[in-house]
Amino acid sequence: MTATAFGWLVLAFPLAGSITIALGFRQWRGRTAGWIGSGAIGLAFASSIGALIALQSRSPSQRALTSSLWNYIATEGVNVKLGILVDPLAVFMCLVVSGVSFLIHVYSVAYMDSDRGYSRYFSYLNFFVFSMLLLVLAGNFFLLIVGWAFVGFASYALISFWYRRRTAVRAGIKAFVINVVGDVGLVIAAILIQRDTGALDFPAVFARAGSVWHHNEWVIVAICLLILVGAFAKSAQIPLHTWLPDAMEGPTPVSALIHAATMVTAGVYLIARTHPLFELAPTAADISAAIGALTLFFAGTVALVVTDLKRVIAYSTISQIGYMVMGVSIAAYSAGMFHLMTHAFFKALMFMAAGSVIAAMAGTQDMDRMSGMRRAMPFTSVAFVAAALALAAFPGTSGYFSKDDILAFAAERGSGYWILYVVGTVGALMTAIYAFRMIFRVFAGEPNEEARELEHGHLAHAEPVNPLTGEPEDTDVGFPGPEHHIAEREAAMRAPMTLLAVLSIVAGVIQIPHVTDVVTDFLAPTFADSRFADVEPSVGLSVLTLALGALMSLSGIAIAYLVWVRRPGTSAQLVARFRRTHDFLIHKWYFDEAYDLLVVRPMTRLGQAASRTFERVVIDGVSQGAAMVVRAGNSLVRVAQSGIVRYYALALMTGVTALALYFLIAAK
Amino acid sequence: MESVVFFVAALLAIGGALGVVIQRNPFYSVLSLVVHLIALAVLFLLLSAEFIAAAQVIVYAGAVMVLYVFVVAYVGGLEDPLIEPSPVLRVVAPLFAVALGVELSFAILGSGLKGIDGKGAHVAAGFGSPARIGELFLTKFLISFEVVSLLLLIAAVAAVVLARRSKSPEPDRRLAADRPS
Amino acid sequence: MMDIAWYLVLSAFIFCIGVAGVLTRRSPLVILICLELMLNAGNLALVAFSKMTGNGDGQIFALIVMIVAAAEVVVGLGVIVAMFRNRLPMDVDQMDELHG
Amino acid sequence: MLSILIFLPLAGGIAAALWPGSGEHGGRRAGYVSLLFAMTTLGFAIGLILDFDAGFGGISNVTGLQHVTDVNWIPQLGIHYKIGVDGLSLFMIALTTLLWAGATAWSSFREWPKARNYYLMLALGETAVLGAFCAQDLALFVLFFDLMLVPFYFLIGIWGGERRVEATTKFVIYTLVGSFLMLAGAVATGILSAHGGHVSFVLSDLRAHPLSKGTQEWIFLFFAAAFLVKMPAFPLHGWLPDAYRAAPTPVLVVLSGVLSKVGAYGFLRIALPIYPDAAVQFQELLLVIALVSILYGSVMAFSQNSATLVVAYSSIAQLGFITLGIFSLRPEGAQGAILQMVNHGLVVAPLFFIIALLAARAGGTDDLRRMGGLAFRAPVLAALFLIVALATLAMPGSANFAAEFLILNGVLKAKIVYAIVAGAGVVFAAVYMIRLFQRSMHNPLARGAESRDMTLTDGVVLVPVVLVILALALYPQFVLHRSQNAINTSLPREILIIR
Repeated sequence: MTATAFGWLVLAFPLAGSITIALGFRQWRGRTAGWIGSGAIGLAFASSIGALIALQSRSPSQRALTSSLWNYIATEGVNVKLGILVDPLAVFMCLVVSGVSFLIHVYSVAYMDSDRGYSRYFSYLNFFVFSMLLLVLAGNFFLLIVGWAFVGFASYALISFWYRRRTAVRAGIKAFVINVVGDVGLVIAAILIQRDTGALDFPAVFARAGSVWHHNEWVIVAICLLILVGAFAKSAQIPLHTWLPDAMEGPTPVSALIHAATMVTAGVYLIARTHPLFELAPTAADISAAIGALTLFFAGTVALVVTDLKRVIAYSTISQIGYMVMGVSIAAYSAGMFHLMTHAFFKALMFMAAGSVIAAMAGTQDMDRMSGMRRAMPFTSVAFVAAALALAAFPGTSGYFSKDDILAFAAERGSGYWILYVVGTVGALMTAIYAFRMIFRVFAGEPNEEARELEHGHLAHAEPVNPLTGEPEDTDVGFPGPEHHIAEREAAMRAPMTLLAVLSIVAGVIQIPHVTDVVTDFLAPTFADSRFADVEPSVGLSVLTLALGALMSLSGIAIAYLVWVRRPGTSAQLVARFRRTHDFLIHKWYFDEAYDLLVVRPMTRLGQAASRTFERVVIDGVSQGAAMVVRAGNSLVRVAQSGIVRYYALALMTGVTALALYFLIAAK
Repeated sequence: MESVVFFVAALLAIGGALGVVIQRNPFYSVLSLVVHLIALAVLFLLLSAEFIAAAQVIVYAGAVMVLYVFVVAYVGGLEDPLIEPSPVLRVVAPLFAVALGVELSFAILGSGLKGIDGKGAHVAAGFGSPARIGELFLTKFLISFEVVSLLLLIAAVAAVVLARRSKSPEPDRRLAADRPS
Repeated sequence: MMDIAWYLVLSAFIFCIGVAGVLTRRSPLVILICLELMLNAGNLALVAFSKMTGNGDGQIFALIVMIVAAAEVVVGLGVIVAMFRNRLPMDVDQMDELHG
Repeated sequence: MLSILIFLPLAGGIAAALWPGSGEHGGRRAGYVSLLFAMTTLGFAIGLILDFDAGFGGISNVTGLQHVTDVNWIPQLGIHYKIGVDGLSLFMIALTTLLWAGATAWSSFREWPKARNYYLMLALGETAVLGAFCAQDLALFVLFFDLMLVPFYFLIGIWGGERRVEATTKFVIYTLVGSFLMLAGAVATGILSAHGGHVSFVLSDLRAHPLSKGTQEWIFLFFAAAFLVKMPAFPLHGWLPDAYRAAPTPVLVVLSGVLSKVGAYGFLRIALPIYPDAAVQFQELLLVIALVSILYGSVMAFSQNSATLVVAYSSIAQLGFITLGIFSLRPEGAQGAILQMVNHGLVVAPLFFIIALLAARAGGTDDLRRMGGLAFRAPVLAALFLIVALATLAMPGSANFAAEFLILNGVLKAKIVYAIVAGAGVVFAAVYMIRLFQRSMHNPLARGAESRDMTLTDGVVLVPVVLVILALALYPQFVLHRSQNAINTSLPREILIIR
């Protein structure tokens, strides 16, 4: 089979799985739906491997294959086919997406077991994987946008999965709308590209780009900025990041899959995919890199103070994606993609472990109430530590190599890019601090009530109350379900976590600078046309960065240890000392408030004002004015309308007589 | 000779018409109308419209008037006060009638129509005979003929429906299925 | 033989008498009869014109008017009978449902 | 052949009105008779599509008209009974028959007072709309266009909900003014384009003898006013909220699904081909109207509490997009507009049906504040609603998106600024549609609301339409392919080359 045939299979399995689960939602008993979903994704992963093998058997310059089904839109000046592009980048993404998805599906089979929306959940989840694979396999901008919007929808549907929670519904709408903003940016970019190059297929566009646009011409810069709007909306970069923390309203495996491992990295993929355009528009690329750096710093600071466990991880995700965006924007494509992969491993793992903890806490996510879970949940704590080590870039772990790869590349670009290097290094320190802040606060210390109960074998069971609003939860539709499932008791949860823990620790070996470089070599055909294809950090810079990274990581862990274990009161003192700063951070730099003030409220006001004044005065005025004229005439006529028929007859006669008189006179 | 007949008939026609309006008892009004109609039939004959004259006598003076008489008998001789209660109508109505009559006369006499000063076209012997009328009806005016017959049918049905002893009308239910308010 | 104009003037007079009747009488029955007068006046004019032009169209027209009049009488009398049945006053002035 | 299509519904309506049987039972039976005819008409329309010769890239026969009937109807006035289909009208006809079949089916499953008259009026409406879509003679078009008003006057005025009299009055005043302007324009066109010769209202004749530029301009404005009222577009939409609220659901479906398209169709069929110079002259004006309609409709839809009104105002916005596409004066924009007309008809119909179902579940009100959490025991309804809502907000992957993509494509090539502002309209669409869906389906269960799934009969009406939506989402080229030829012949070449 050819690579493209495998590509279509990759798409077909999750879609078929989603439809099967959806149509038979009344039939599936127990965990059937979950296993169907997992099986579909497993097959997709197998097909991805098939595509990989088929692709590697070709010569490097022949590794971009296209295939199309039928004409989707073909008319004057527009030609869109339902086509896919299978090249190393797409296959790389397919492997990461389907692989991680498969593991999370398996995890969900157990984790979501007592949820009332079990079939719905897996149908959505399979649909999400389909959409994500469509996104990465799309052979043209149109299909990319379709996949782009589909994942946005799947994300929305899963965020408001527990749809009777007001907070979940609100978070869903927020995510959806911000994602649509991104979609529109992407759509306009695609139309501009189509206008200038007359094509939407990636190979054709990239081939013509150099001859159509001048270097750094405003059109191409505008196109790239519009693409960035799409990328930033999906990847939760400033200023379109506000939806991601709220998206934690969804079930925890969803957070792991969509809002950590796969979908949110789509922006990174997009920039990598359209790199020929960005290299034509260095201004846009630099803006993108700067925003990536800003975001990683911003999210890192917020992650230091937030106390909701899942939100800490969410801000950590934003921050890590900042690294990736920075990486692909400074042409460190393979480094960025490598970080994407390792991040997928350790962040998925971290969410899985967090999910287990949250289940043990009967749905509570607040770190203030957690403590000393170490002994009650040995497996979970080990998994969490493995993930945190990788996140904190502990020397030797996967995150260590991937992040430092990006930073080394920034250093290699030199001049202004050193700023990015510095910010990235500071960010690494903060990453280590907040990663271990979670560890120390959740697992270290005296066991709390739930932990003690669990040590005696009783899983906590609380009346579910929405922590944000205090409303009692409507458990009819699932959340948080009558029962919880923790990793210690479910093999289906343990297996994927074990695998991911191993990967988080050791996956770095495939890309040790100047030693293995597997990812770089694999992706090389895709980025062969890049101006920076030959740029590679020198050995000295790599070593320097790795050393500095190790230092930052270790000192970060040390600081966390000091603040939260050795001297437990320190954080409270710091908060008291820097109250202003803390407020600023705890309000997430006031982004939500600003949007509310600048966008949401004016819109609502405008609409209401329009229906109160304009609609009533002007529009109704026109018709009511007409009606008033009629009514005035009516009241005049009413007088004449005596209802006495003979008066009518008289009036008629008067008219006839007058008319006859007129004719007589007119006829002289 | 003809002019004598004309004047007698014309006077009878006007007299009959006036009688209709002036008689207080509807029964007398109807009888006056009969006189008027017969006078008109005579005038039709003078205008060589034999068939119409016959129809006038048979249909109008015969059938229709019988109908009137029956209704008057059924409803009863409702005496109508001749004194008009409404002052406006009492004064204005005859005034207008007279004014209109004068105007029309002026219009007729002053019109440029050449024909009205003559005796009319010289017509063939069969003019106005039933055969001629029937031929016209079945050729040139076929559609009018059909439409009019339909009208008569409808009128007949209508009369039956109107005069029938009516049941209480069905209440007018208005419900808008499942429309939200 | 008389001029056509005479017939026409006669027709105008009858018509005006009919008008006066419609306007001054209140009994629906009499009003109906007065309408007959007006229609007959029209008929007279039509037949006169038919004679003037020398073709039968006017006569056909007059016949159709007669038929229409018959229809009108039938319906009108039906209404009157219905009014009587329903004990409505035999006075058009008191039937003012059209009052706006 | 086409005449049968046009008058078949009317025959059905008359048959339904005369069908024996009395009382409720008779009304039911009248409904089934009417439904049978509506389905037959739909079958006819499907046959028409299958039979349609798409041609290749505009090199088929010159006019592209098929199944032409041309009878010299009123020779004295130069009015022909000329009907035919081409790519412009083909899918409008299909949409009309489909939605009317749906509306009739919906009606026939319910009790109606004076059911016979109701079905007669409904059928008359279909005949009028089909006539307008098939007419190839200006006078005939005007005739059918005005004939549409009659049944809808009664349908809203008699079978409407609250405040139906006011609603009808407004509707009639607005539409009549438009119709009169159009009538005047049509007569002027016929007479002036004859240049003293023989008057003809046949569209192809009118195109062959264009008017002078100054004349075109005022006549164009007359027509534009009539069409914009019918759609309706921003400053002329005063009749819409009341009429939409008062109209019974099936009437609402065809009113918003089909009648609004007649206006847009009129632009493509009449205004652009016959008054090309004026269309270029007023392009900017119409684009601005379209844009304001989009933004205004969106903002209003966003702030309404009545679900019906949310969709009503969203229609204004959607029709704005269609106008935008038409007046990009580019083939891809116009094609997008045609596709969007079909799509909008397809989505708005199930939306209104669903709102009726929701209202029935929320205690008889379509107030969003009294809905919530209805999805729970209604998974099928929720899924259908979701699909339709996503299609409405032009989710990429839906045919609506394909259409908007083409429209934006056309506009962007013509006037870039408008395209970018219109992009904001896409975002707004997401906001108000998701709000509609969430407010009704999600959130805690509202007091007095009851969550239950739809019945089989509702499904019979809804599912086919949703299936068509899905099918078009997979293969919008089906429509585009067949309409391309017509667009190329219908849009005057000279307009396109000016750009």
